[in-house]
Amino acid sequence: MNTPFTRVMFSIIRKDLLAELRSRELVGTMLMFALLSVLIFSFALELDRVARQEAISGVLWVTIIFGSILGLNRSMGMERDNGNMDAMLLAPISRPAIFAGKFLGNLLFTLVVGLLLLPLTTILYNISVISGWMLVILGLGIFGFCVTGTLIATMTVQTRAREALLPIALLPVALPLLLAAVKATTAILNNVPFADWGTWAQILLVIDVVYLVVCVLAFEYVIED
Amino acid sequence: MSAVQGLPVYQPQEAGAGESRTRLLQGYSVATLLLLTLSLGLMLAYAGQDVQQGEVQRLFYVHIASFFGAFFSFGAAVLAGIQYLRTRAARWDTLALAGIEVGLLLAFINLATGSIWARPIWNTWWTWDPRLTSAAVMFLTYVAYLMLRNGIDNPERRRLFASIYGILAFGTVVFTLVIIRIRPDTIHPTVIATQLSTSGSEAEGAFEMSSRMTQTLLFTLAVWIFFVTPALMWWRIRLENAAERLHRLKAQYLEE
Amino acid sequence: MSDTRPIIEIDRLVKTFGFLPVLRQVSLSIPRGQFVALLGANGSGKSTLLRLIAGLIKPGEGEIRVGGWLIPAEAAAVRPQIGMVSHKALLYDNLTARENLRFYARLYNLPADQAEARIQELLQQVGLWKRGESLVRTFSRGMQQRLSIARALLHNPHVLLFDEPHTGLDQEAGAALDALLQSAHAAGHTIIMTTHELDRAARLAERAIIIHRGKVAYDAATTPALPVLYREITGTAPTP
Amino acid sequence: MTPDTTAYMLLGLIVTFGSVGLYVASLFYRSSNLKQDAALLDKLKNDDQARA
Repeated sequence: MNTPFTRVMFSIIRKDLLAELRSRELVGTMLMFALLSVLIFSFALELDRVARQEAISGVLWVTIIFGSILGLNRSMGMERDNGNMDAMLLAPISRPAIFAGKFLGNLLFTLVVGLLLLPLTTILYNISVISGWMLVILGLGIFGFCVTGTLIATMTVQTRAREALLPIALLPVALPLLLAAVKATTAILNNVPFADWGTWAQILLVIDVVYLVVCVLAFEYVIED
Repeated sequence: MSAVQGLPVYQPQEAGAGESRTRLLQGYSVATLLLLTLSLGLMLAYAGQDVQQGEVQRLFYVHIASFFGAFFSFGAAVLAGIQYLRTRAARWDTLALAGIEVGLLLAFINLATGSIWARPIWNTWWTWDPRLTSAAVMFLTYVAYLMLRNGIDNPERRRLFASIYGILAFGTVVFTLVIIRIRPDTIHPTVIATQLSTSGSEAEGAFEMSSRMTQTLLFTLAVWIFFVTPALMWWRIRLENAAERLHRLKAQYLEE
Repeated sequence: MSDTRPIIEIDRLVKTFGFLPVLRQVSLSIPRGQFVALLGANGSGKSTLLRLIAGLIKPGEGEIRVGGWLIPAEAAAVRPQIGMVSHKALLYDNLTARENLRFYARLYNLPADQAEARIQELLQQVGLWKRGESLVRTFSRGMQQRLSIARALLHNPHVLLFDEPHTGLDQEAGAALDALLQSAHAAGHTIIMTTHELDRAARLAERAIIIHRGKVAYDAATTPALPVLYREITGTAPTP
Repeated sequence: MTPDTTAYMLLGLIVTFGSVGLYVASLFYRSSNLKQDAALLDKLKNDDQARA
């Protein structure tokens, strides 16, 4: 499959991966933040075993979300700082392909952080959080968050406040996702049967699809000058 | 001064048209004031007192009406945002801005009356109930909209981004409406019959509505949705138009 | 395609930012292969004009045609024809010179085998063949600018737009850039360059256009007397 | 037994109509600021004409 769309999309992903391998700026900071966040939560909440069981899904998602905000700012800032976004817009390529490339890059980095976070919390909190369903929910939640995040970060890097504005603009919009993801995660950790929490997974899926459509449509507008 | 596409050149309105529009707005505002007073009268004197909750139950009419007022003005902002993206006419963005500012006011009234009602009934000003939380987040989303607007200097870009964010932000409004269905553990009462939720059993502070109460509610809803909200938005739009006109004059002056 | 038709035709172009008119009724016609220096004070609208021609921003009113295609409606047909160098590098700091060029080669859909040869050729042309594997962040400003030019030339566009390419360059790097510009001009490219340096403009370009307060205030062949003319028209010295 | 919650009702009404009132006041305030600015602009223009 090598259409102009996929060519551009994979070029952008490859470029982001390559730059990341060179500098390790993005995943490095995100991981460091995630580690610190998990540690600080465990100190601050003084969690005993029962409390941990209850709080862990919230800790997990808050960490992922703030970590990914760090990454999103970096990733979109990279395109703005040296005017690379202009260079991409000058090229004869489709705008949705640019969105797809940047989005999938962000998704990949956040997934890496999310996946590394699972064994980390398993060890630090002494609760096994790794399971098949867990990975599915993690994927769905991060997917939706990165879709909206890529769109909104593209906007906020063009404002005066830049980095500071991304969490303010993004968190409220992502709240429905966060709620569904946390609910599903808590249910999984408490070994609730799928029939009882499956709705949450469906809701996540629906929100993902809706956000994907809206964000792809809106992206063309936010990159024009 | 040449005509510039996309930005309608300011032409001083023909005195007659402008004046008659002003008079219409003034009449509308007076009608709004009268109807608002009437609805207040109905609320206090016509609708009976709730036996379990006492006088505070009367806040419920304003509480519901302001939510739906906010719903409609935020909804207007979504439609205006879509229209702006299609036509790039600044007036649509002005409509969206007015809708969101007025919507914020109404959402604030909704939160405040809810909180004041909750104090005697739930014995707390605030509780982290899903519906309350999502209503609060809805409010904050639109505050974020204003912050995003303020952060962008280029007017075209500001209108563009604001339109898109205004559309995205409506997600939280929908979320607040549907959350009682997907989170049956809310303690927020569902009084309106159309809300076919099963959550009534868990709700604390629910009450039976008499027919007088229903009439009062419908009247108050109509007044807030069709009068208070549009009147405020209309004034806000006029203010924004005046500000734009002044900006234009300033720009022209600096030109010369 | 007939060579007699001007490559760039601009007709009564108007652009405003908010209520501030940046360009008012600018009309220009640039024939194929011409080297044009676009002069004017900061905020006179010359960079905006360049970005409009590149299709990066949309015109308010009036028409821009490049090679007969209307911008922005038919921008897709124009994009392969345009290469741009701005005062920002438009390069990724954490990629090597070669990787940067490879990335843009893919965006412009150059076949992989041709791309490698082309990249090699360009790196030689801009004098960076030894630094092909170094990260761009280790480059000096002058080297970045040269690589930026290689990037703009990659897909062999006919029209080259330069926005203040000499900013931040020392004398030596500036001279190297001049040589590059001259060879591109000799190779038949149409070049439009904004600059503050009138002497340089007079030396390199065939034609000078002075934009003053959003209008074309002067448009003629370059002469050594350009600095004097410039002062007369704008009432200011041409310092950046 | 009906509790006496009149005070809360009054508080709610005050907050409701108070915030609507404040909003209307802010509209007036902003528009009067605009009028001042417009007057200043007119004055500047007239001064310029006088000087010319």
